[in-house]
Amino acid sequence: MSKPKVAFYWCAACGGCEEAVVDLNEAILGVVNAVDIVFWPVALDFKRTDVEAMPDKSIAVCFINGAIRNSEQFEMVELLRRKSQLVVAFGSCAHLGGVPGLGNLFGRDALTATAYHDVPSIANGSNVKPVEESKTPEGTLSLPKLWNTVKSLEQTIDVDYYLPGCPPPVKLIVGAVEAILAGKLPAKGATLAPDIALCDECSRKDTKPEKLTVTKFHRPHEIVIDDEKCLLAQGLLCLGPVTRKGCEGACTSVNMPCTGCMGPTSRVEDFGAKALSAIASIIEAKTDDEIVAVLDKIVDPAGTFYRYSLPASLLHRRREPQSEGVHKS
Amino acid sequence: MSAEMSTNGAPKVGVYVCHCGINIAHTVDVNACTAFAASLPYVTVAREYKFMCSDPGQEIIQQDLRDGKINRVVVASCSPLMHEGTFRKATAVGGGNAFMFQMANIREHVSWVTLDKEMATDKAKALIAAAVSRVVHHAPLVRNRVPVHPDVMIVGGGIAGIHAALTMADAGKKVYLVEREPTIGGHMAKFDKTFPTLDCSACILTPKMSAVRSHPNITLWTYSEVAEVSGFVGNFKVKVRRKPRYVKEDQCVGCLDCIDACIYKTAKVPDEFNVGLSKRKPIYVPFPQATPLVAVIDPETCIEFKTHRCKKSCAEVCQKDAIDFTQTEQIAEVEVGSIILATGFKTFDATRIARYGYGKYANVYTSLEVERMVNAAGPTAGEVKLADGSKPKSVAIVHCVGSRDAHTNRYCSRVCCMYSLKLAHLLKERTEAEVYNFYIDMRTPGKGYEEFYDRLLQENVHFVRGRVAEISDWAMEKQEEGKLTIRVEDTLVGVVRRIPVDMVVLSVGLEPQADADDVRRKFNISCSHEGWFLERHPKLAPVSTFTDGVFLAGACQGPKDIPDSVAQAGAAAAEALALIDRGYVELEPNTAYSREELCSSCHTCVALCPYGAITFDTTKHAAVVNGALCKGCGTCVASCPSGALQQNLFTDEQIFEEIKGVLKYV
Amino acid sequence: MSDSTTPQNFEPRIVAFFCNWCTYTAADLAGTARMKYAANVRVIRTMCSGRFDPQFVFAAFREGADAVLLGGCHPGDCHYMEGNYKALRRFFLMRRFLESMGIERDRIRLEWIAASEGDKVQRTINDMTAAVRALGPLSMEKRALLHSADLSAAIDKPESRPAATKGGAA
Amino acid sequence: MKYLYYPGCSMKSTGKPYEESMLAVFSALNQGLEELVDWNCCGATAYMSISELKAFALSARNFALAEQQAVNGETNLIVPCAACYLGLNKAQKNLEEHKDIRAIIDKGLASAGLSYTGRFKVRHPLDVLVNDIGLETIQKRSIRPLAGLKVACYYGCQLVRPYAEFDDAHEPMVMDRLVTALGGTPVPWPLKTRCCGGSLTGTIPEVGLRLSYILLREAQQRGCDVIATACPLCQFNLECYQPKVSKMYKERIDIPILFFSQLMGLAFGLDRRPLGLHRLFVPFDRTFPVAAAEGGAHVG
Amino acid sequence: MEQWHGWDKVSYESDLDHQFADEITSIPGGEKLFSCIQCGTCSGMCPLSTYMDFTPRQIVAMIRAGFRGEVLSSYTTWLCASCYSCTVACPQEIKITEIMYAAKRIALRDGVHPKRFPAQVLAGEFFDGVQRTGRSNEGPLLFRLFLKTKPLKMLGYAGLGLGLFRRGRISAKIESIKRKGELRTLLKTIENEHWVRRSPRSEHKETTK
Repeated sequence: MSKPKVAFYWCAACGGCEEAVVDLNEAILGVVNAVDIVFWPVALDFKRTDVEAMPDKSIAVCFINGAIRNSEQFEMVELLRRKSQLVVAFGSCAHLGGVPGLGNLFGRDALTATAYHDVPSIANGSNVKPVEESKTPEGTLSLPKLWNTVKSLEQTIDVDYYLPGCPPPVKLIVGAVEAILAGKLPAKGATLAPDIALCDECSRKDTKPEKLTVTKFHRPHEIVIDDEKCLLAQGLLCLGPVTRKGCEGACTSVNMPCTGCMGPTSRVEDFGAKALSAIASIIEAKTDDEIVAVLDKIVDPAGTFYRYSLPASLLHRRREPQSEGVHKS
Repeated sequence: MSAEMSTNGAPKVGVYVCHCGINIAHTVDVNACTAFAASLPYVTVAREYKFMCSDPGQEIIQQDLRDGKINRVVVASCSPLMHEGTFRKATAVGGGNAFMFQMANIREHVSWVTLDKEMATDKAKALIAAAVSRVVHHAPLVRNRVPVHPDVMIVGGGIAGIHAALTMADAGKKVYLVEREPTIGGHMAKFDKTFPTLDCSACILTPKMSAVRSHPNITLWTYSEVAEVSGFVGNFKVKVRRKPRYVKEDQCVGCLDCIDACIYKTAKVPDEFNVGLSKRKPIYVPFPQATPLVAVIDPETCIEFKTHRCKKSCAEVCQKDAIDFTQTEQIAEVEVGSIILATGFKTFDATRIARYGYGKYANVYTSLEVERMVNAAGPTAGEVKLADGSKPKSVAIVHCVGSRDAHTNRYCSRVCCMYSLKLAHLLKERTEAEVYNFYIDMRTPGKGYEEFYDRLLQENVHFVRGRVAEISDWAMEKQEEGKLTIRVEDTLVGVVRRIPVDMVVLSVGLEPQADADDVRRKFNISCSHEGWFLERHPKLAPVSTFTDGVFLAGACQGPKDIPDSVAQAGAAAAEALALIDRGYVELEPNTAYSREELCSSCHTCVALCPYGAITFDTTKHAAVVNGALCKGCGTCVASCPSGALQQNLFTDEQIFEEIKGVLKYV
Repeated sequence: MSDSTTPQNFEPRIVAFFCNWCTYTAADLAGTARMKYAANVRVIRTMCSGRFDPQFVFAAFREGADAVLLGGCHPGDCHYMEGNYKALRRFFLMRRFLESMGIERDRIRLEWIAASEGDKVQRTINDMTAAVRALGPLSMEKRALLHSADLSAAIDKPESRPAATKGGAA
Repeated sequence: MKYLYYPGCSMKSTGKPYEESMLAVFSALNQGLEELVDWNCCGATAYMSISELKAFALSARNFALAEQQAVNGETNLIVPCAACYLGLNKAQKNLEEHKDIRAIIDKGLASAGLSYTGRFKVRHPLDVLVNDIGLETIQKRSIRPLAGLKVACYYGCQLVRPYAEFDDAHEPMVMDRLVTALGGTPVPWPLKTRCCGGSLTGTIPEVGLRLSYILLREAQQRGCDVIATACPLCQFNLECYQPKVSKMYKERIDIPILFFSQLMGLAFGLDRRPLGLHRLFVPFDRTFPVAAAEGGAHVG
Repeated sequence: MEQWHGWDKVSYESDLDHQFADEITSIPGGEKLFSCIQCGTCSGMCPLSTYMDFTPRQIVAMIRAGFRGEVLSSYTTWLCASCYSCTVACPQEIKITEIMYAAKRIALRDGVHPKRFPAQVLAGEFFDGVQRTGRSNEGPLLFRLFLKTKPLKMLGYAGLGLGLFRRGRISAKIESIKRKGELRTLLKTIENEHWVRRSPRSEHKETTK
């Protein structure tokens, strides 16, 4: 009998997830033996038409990484959804919107303006901007339409499983693949990672003071970091308490505070809101001024608490003035 | 959630909309609300009724529960602070679990505050929808019972505190009576006569004072203040600071030889008890019937404390060696089940109204000073004298000084009219002077009060309806020279009058004690704008507070005369007794709980609990909540980063659902 | 009610979280005293303002609230000693985040209202309703739930409460 | 330069001695005053009874001018006339409290090319002398202390009412403290702030003059040598009608009425003429010897 | 035989004007009129109440009850020297002085003020003077005032006038500001504003929706 067909696809993301697959090292051979990779643009030369040619549901499982932010990505994931029995949102971007999701703090126009004009290193006197269609002697060239709002995968298509992380830890990937091959999968919609926060597996776990409070926040470069002591207790804004474990403290073990790439536990609706609530609660300050003084050390709350999850958050994106909305429509 | 629900079968919600007579019905379209409720998911029964809180009203709910039509109850009526208890009970009686219930407040929060009928109905619908979508996720709960400590603490030894203490003690309860002054008796001990009966204040008070002293069930701690209160209803821990009086209370027999022996041959220190009208020595007893009759040394003025070179004649003369200069402040700690606050009031500081010349003109007195003056045991042995020692031929009594005035206190002090009438009578009786009462409105509500007013009218006391504008010493004409002239509009005649008098009595109003705010914080209760302690409900719980187990008696809750203070003291005692005799309290089950297997041991919650109810269990590697200590604020739940902590009756899920419900439909 | 949405007659929907001991009681007092105020605020009761979780605010916005009002005991008066301080800290941090999300300050308020301050409930609610009415609808709701079906609509326009937003546009 | 100075109409006529002595005293304290350029009537009381709005407008223009003129960031406008002091204060308060009024006035000012922010504070010289410059300085400067001079300090009404910006509305003390610092003896009396009759002395003399009479008689009976005033109208009423009053009440009324600033001038040892003493109806001829001790003034 | 010359003292509702109170409460400072408890402090404080036909307290009561005519034609308001004793002492913080001003303004507007007192003449003179010159000129002002009101008494005051003149405390010269135009524009613009305020009572009738 034939091996299960597997596909990988890469939407709005940095490529790290693709790396992560390669990071399987030897294990990847096992995978390759076990499965039949039918689509993997970054590694193998298959074309969209090849996928279109496949019968529906002919792909056993499709791993999609990256957020969805343009028409092409949307067409591709819809196509792959049709052709696949299982779709796994692979990595933070697909899972929660990821870093590209921070684009939702601005919107298309602002972003293009920055990228093609405002940035000091850009000389674009004639203020050229990408257009969806441009006529040339050779004919009409077209570009995918850049969306105004970045979406997580589940906000565009139906998703079966989620592999969190930026990128997903090898262990979890292997676990997931094995589960799939063995057909031992949890209920649909599950996140394929433990449902406890990171502190549980953090090397610094036992150094936490009984009563955890913060009087002043520091940024990692501002202080000499104690290698054993709980980072939060040292005044470093570590989101470990809010974040799913599974990475084995990849960052915290090397003195970098957790930034929350694994997303929240199943009990939490909105990662950033909860993180914000927890962090604010433990600061030692009473008067308005004291509180503001401590909190002001947290530059860019949005970027800090929603680094990987803005599109999947309750508020989803920055609110645009109504007028804008009107002229767009 | 499904787990929760299964414990009670698939949700079947009964919604009951109350008309509250017309209180709700006149602004909220009750029928529309009921119809709307019927259309909501999981709702199997929706009814409206005139008075849901009435027996037949409750019966409707119980019947539906018995018939198995419903397993969850929503009542849309008044505030949960009003009737939640009632309907939870009804739900339980009907065979449901008391906590599979939610209330929608469509009276206090809707019908009573909204004019537009349509908007009121919409708002009511929203609140009902919120309650329904929330109650679907309720879980059956049980109340914890904790025993009530049978002892009681009473703070304040005025007439209210005294009466409460005796009532409790006679019922066989152990009472700690704490008074900050060296003696109990409070303001009443300062008065000569009491209105309207004119019986002598001391004659009726002192027997009660000595009864307190001698009662086996009463521990009397004078010259003491409550330092700290912890715990909760039924189980309070109270720390009491016992100031040193430098005289051993158990030794002193009250012979007062020490006072005569004091090296100060004449008294030099203004006497607090006589509001400064007389002087006392550094070692003193406030007044002859002081209880306990134990001398006090005031270190501020005692030579020994100032110079350490006094020959201590007081100590020498004392046969009991009761004098002890080495005494220090003691902290006594006791456990009690209930607390009665009877901390009383202070009188208004008349210097705050410059126009009345108090402190500027020697013959302008406050009512309290005059109370002492007319008191046979007072500084003048009952004689009413002017500064120059002569008898006044005319006296003006000015009502509403520091009351009914936006610049001082807006409220009516309630007792001034009556005590002014009393003083008018006494002054007339003692001096045969012309006595004028200047009043805005004569307020004599009370048994025998109006009759007393009528009696004064007969005693040819002058009554001028008008608030005194100013009191000054400048003369317009001969007969005003050397006198204090009252300028006032006689509003009944519509003419401005100038009335020269020898003496002015300012009927000062009542104010909360200067430290009322610290006190209420100690006991964790609220107060009104003015600073009077706030009762749980102005009509239905007038002696209870929002903190269970803490009750109010007397003027600390608002201006009150003696009869009312005593009555309220009795009521407070009864409430406390009821609590003690039940023997236990049922705690709201709205406590936090930890799903220990989900805890990542991040320690965020531990520091947040003001009651130390959360500890970190190093063997379980999880934060654990002590349900007995938890008071159910939910602060830890809101900050638990991984949702391992939850709060009964306020789970994340229940609140999220409430939010959805309140916005989904209207 | 919320479909008449020109700024003048737009009726904002405001969700309030009041603590049981001070602000909720004050609201009851306002009721007993028959003080009339805007009907736009719907109160959800928690035992203490310390229970307030920013998730609740965002959820309320997503469910269609135009603003959120938080009420607790005055500093020093918290029935649970310090819950209101925790609320205050969360509030400050949350407000900074909301600014970067383009949500006006007036849409989220924290007020200390003591049990005796019925009049303050009336004042606060009237003020806030007026302020939010002037701001127009928030229309942040449900955007995160949109699926491919309505994507075309969802992608380019800021998604919005059906009728509600157009008025706000004016 | 720290203060702008708004004279008001009276200071230029009946109140001339007030202006003269005040300016003299301030410069004696090296405290220059810069007069507000092209100031107009404050809109005072009588104006109020016809059109309140216009009264506010008049005041507003003065503030607007002040704000223009305040190149060195001055924010204090010294106003010696009690009526103007009240008028300007009242306008300012109303512009703060009532948005609708503010809107109209702003519109009016704009039409005249003016604007008002309300950053100027109206200050009475008494307030400035006692609270900014300080009694100590004043005492030091008093080389000829008013030894033994019994002074009835008369504040009048509008200086402390209704706003009581710098002292009690019924029992003000600043002037008493000032007189003490000058070496004089303030005589306690209860009529400090009782109305002098105001404009009624002109419109309804039988009433207005009686009010003056009450004050004059009381001060005399308490053996005062002089009544010190802080308002041109008060001074005018109390001084100029004395013959009339004496006739009306068949009682000899004869007591000098000085502006507090004139007393200061005397204590400072300034000449009589620049203090406008020659402009008085009831002459005040007392002179005061230089204090023996250096630094001069003793505290009475 | 003698006949009884009594008169009917009852006041009929039809004689009263219940809008009057709203008119008064609508002026800045009039808001609290209705919280008056008739204690008489205002009258007691007022140094002029003894000369008034109605005491300030009665005026407040009458305004509240709608005795428009009686209030506007009474001497009381014109005897008010605006010393604010009443206002600062009122236990209900009613700004009585402002209410007096309001009554005066209305009386002048409707021309129903008592004719005996020259107070309104003074006001009028003052007003015109300031309109014209931007300043008030006491000398000419008093002069015109006496001409208008009691020419005969002039002689009585001639001495005083002369004395002031000699002491340089009064002059016939008309003081005036430079930028008159600016002031005129300002006042014109204000005049054209239709300034309507609503009484708190009518506000209360429809509470915010």
